[in-house]
Amino acid sequence: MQLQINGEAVQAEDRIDVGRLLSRLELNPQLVVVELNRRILTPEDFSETALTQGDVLEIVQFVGGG
Amino acid sequence: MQLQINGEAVQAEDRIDVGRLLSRLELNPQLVVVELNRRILTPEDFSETALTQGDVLEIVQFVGGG
Amino acid sequence: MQLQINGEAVQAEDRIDVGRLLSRLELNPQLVVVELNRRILTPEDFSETALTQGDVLEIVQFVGGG
Amino acid sequence: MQLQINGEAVQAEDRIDVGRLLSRLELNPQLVVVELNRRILTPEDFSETALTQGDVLEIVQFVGGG
Amino acid sequence: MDNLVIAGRSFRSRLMIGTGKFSSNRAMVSAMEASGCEIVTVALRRVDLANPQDSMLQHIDRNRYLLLPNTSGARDAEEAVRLARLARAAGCEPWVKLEVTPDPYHLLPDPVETLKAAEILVKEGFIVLPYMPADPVLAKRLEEAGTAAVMPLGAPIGTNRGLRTRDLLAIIIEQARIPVVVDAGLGAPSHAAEAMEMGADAVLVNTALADTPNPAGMSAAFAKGVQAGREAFLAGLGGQRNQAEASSPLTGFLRNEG
Amino acid sequence: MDNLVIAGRSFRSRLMIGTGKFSSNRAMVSAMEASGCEIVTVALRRVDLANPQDSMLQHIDRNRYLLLPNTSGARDAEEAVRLARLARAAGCEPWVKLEVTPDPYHLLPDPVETLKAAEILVKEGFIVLPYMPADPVLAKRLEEAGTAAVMPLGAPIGTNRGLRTRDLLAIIIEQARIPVVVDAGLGAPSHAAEAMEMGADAVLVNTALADTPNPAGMSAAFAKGVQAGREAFLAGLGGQRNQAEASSPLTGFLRNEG
Amino acid sequence: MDNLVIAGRSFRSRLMIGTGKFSSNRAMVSAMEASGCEIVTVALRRVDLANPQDSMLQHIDRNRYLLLPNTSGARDAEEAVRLARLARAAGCEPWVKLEVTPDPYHLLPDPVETLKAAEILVKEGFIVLPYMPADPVLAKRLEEAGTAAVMPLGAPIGTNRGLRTRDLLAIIIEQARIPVVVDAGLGAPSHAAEAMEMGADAVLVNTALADTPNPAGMSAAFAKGVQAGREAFLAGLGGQRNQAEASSPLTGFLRNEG
Amino acid sequence: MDNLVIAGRSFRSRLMIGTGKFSSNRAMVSAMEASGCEIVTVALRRVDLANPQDSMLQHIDRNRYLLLPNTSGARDAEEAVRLARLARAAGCEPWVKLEVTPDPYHLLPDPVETLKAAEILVKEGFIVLPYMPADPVLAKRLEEAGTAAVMPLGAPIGTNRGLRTRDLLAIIIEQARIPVVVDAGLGAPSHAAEAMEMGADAVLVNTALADTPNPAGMSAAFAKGVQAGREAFLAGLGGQRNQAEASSPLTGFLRNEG
Repeated sequence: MQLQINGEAVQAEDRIDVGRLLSRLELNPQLVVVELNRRILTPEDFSETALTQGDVLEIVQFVGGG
Repeated sequence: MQLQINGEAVQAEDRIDVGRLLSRLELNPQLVVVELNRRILTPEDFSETALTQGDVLEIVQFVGGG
Repeated sequence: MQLQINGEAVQAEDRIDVGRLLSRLELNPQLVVVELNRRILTPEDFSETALTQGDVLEIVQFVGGG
Repeated sequence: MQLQINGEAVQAEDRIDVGRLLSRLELNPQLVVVELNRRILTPEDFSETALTQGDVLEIVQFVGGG
Repeated sequence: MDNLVIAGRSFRSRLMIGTGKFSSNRAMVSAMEASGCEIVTVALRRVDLANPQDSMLQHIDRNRYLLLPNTSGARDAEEAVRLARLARAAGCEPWVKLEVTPDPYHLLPDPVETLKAAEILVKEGFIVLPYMPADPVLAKRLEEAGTAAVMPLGAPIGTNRGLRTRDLLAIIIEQARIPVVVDAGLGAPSHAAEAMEMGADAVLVNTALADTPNPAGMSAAFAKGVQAGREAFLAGLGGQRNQAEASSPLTGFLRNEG
Repeated sequence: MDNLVIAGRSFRSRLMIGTGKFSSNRAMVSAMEASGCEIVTVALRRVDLANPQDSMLQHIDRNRYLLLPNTSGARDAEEAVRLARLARAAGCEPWVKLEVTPDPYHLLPDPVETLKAAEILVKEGFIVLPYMPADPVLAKRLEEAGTAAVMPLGAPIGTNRGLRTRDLLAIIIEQARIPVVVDAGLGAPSHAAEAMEMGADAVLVNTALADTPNPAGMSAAFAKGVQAGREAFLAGLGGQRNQAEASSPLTGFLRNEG
Repeated sequence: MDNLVIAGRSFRSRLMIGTGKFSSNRAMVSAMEASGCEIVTVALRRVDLANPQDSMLQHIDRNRYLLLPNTSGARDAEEAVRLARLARAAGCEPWVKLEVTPDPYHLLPDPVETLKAAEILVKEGFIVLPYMPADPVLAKRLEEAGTAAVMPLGAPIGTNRGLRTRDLLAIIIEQARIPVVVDAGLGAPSHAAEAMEMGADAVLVNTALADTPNPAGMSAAFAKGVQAGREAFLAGLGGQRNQAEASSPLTGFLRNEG
Repeated sequence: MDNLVIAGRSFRSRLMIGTGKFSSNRAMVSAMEASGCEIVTVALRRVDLANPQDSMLQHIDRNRYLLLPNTSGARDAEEAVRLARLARAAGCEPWVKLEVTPDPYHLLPDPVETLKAAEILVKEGFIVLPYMPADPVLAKRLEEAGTAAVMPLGAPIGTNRGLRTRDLLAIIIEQARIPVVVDAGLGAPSHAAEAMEMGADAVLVNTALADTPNPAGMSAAFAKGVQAGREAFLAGLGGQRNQAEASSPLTGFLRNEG
């Protein structure tokens, strides 16, 4: 199925959950924040949140800023 | 009857109209603006507007300002 | 005899030497500088320098300054 | 003979006077000032002043300046 | 002709003057005439019933000067709108210098209420010239709201301190597509000239003209200062250098170099 | 009439201009005419024998402009005196703008050599206007030496930075009994206006007039700036305040106070 | 102890630092340590899926430094609120440096959207420190909206120009009942010291620390500058005089006065 | 170690302090100690025979502080030389802060007499630190005359106005091969820090330390300000920009650009 992550179309296996998606993307769940269809997820939600075709995700992290 | 003009209580004869009030107050109707109970009057209205007990008037004019 | 010290006329006994003059004036010879007739004296000179009528002395010391 | 004009060696005919020198150099005597061996000449002197071997001249004029 | 154009109306003078604080109407008029101004601001106040003054309007030639009523005294958008409407009812053209100054001590403009009032007044057909902080983002928002100009402050009103908001005025001028009129704090012709050199379209001056032994003389001086700055801006000013540069030639000296 | 008087000679204009660095004689003359100036500085240089230029003198109306030769290029008093004498020999009146600038990079005046040269030239009957650092004590010493004016610098020459020596210029002006002509660094009419507002008697400008696409326009702008500053000085400027002061009345608002 | 207290939390250091633009995480950490700061700002950005970077969080000791997430990039209140919520979800304490900068060129704050976002975030329990124009009226409105501090700008961000909004900062400080943190434009320790001398409660610096060959050295220098300014403010600075005043006695000279 | 070296002698502190105008010797000593200074200036005056004061020397630890006698009160070179000789006779090391100030109102230094006195005193073996106008050419001439340092003024003494001669100080610093000590007018730690950031080698402060409710606190503040400026100078300050520059990344926003 197709997801939109950070503005880009990304192919992912059906019914993948957010936790697995992050490991596929080699991202440390402790160090990112995930917004699914404009709703912010807590780390606890990651493994229980299955994604479906067309879901829109924002995955953000802290960077240096003034 | 009693009117409130520019924040002060003023005694006036019953049913006086605005035009007559202005002349009583020795004010030039061409040089002031009158607001009656928060509604702005045009000079034409002055003579047709009879006042009643408790009316609130603001009578303003231009002064020097920056 | 009369001396001029710091611009003022001062009476002193004849042939007084500078050292004695300073003690008369209750000044610590270690903490002042003495100029006699425009010539600077060293502390050693004080006791050997006898003054004569009309001598002009400047006696100065350090004060706070920027 | 050789003259030094404005710091440069210049060949000129013997006994040339300043007036003639200026015309040779195509300079308007009204618009320049001439210093001969550190002495300033007046325009009247020009034709009467014969130059000799080794004379040092400065020929200057006004230019724009602040 | 290098005219100032506001809301489609053309003015030869780029100096607007405020009519407050003059020692007499005569002094005020002499300043107006000497300044060559075409726009003068006025304020609205309650008539003092105890002793009504003759109106200063009688002293101002309405054919020669555009009256620009201000909303001074307004502490929020509602009061400002009310004053603007009263001014229009007084027979003024619908021009208004919008002022919203909640703080009576520093008399600085409120950005939020000023924008709110501007939006209302523009809808009601007013030609709005808002007095504002030297805030480039607010200037763009007022422009988008349809104001005819912006009037950022150079320094707190009446201080005569000049362009204390210089860096931000420069950005406002660079970004504006409507006239920028620098208002408040201009205490000397050199201040007005500097504003114009930066590219401001006009300036408004009051205190410096009222608060002098010679209002007419000072007004003539400001008029020249504004014109000087404008002409320099049009001619093209050179930039500043950190290193000196000779104004006389660096060759041809009376010595033989090396 | 508010004239500038130097060495008993009276001038209507308080703007002197330097003739260096103009792109052409035509540009120079257009600036002179637009500025309304009556005094122009010039420099003396060796004729280039290889290709003699026509003299700029042919372009300057000597009846209209007083030629003020400078001693630019002089590194000490002796060189300055020599240049002054040459200028006089060229038929100029004995006026000289004394410049002694040993450092070719910053072109700043040497206080000691300038004073020494001034003393010599005054004795020789010159009317001496010394370019000098903004040094109040030196200004008094030059005045005592008999100079006709002092020309303290606002900023290093050609920098266009304005009155970077403001505080010291104010003291020079306060103490001087001869005209103070602010020279060097004036890059905009607002700078010239500020100098005049402070009480300077005149200013000299060159780089800012030569170094612009429009010398005539810029010169006219400076002329107005100088006049603006002068008139403001005569009218009497108000001081700066740290606290705002309303320009509209603080009473008669449309509300009932307390 | 003279501590900075924001929202009831006490800090020994009055220097906050931004973590942007450092050449490396090592340089950033060295600056943080040398500065003695206790509050550091960070930004939120999308992970680059193509090449995920290791998070800078791993380099910051959360027990030592309070992370102050900013909302940089937000063009309006809604975007700012969204970023603040994401930052909190990332496990930060609910502190936020509110930034709303619609203009990508000058990055100046939007007064209206900043106030709107502040009202929302305060209601949601955030401790809000808004970056704002040097606008005293807006500062009061933000204070009334419940922000924990205000962060007026000294000059446009990254310009290193110092306190170009000096006069207005002074009014903000005089009126504020919450801490005033001067942010943006501080390019040298003298700028930070001046802000503190004026009575600012703290300053935030980033560019000047990141943009130097020696971030640790510069951070130590700023720390001293902040402390110097603070101590001078507490000791009580003398005012400026226009007239000189001798620092040595004016009597007792070696001469006999008339 | 980053020491200040004058005439071959090394100092850890770059803050010199003047001992004038303190409310008491106790206050003076507390300031000296808090400042960490190693050089203090003193003046010479006639003893008042009517009521001789105890000497302030008794309060100054000569092993800890180098006494730098000034020639304050001297109106010309001769008086300055006389005072310097008296100071040396008093058992001071042959260091002298040379001051020649003919004008009792503004107390500004005389460039010509100062140079003349410097030449005499250097010949007599004095280590001469001349107080001088911010005059780059004079600074070079004093250096050539053999002075151990130059002490240009930031602003007239006692005014607390800071670096009003900034542009010229920068040239003096750029050209000097001897230490530059900025003296006079420094009214706040930010002023001292700015001088050091510009590359000055040291500063001398008096009025600002004496003229405060808390001399020790203010002296500690100045010490930090001097150190802050010095460290920033060594670390390398960034230049000023006219255009903002983001301190947070300009990519990775939560939106899909065009």
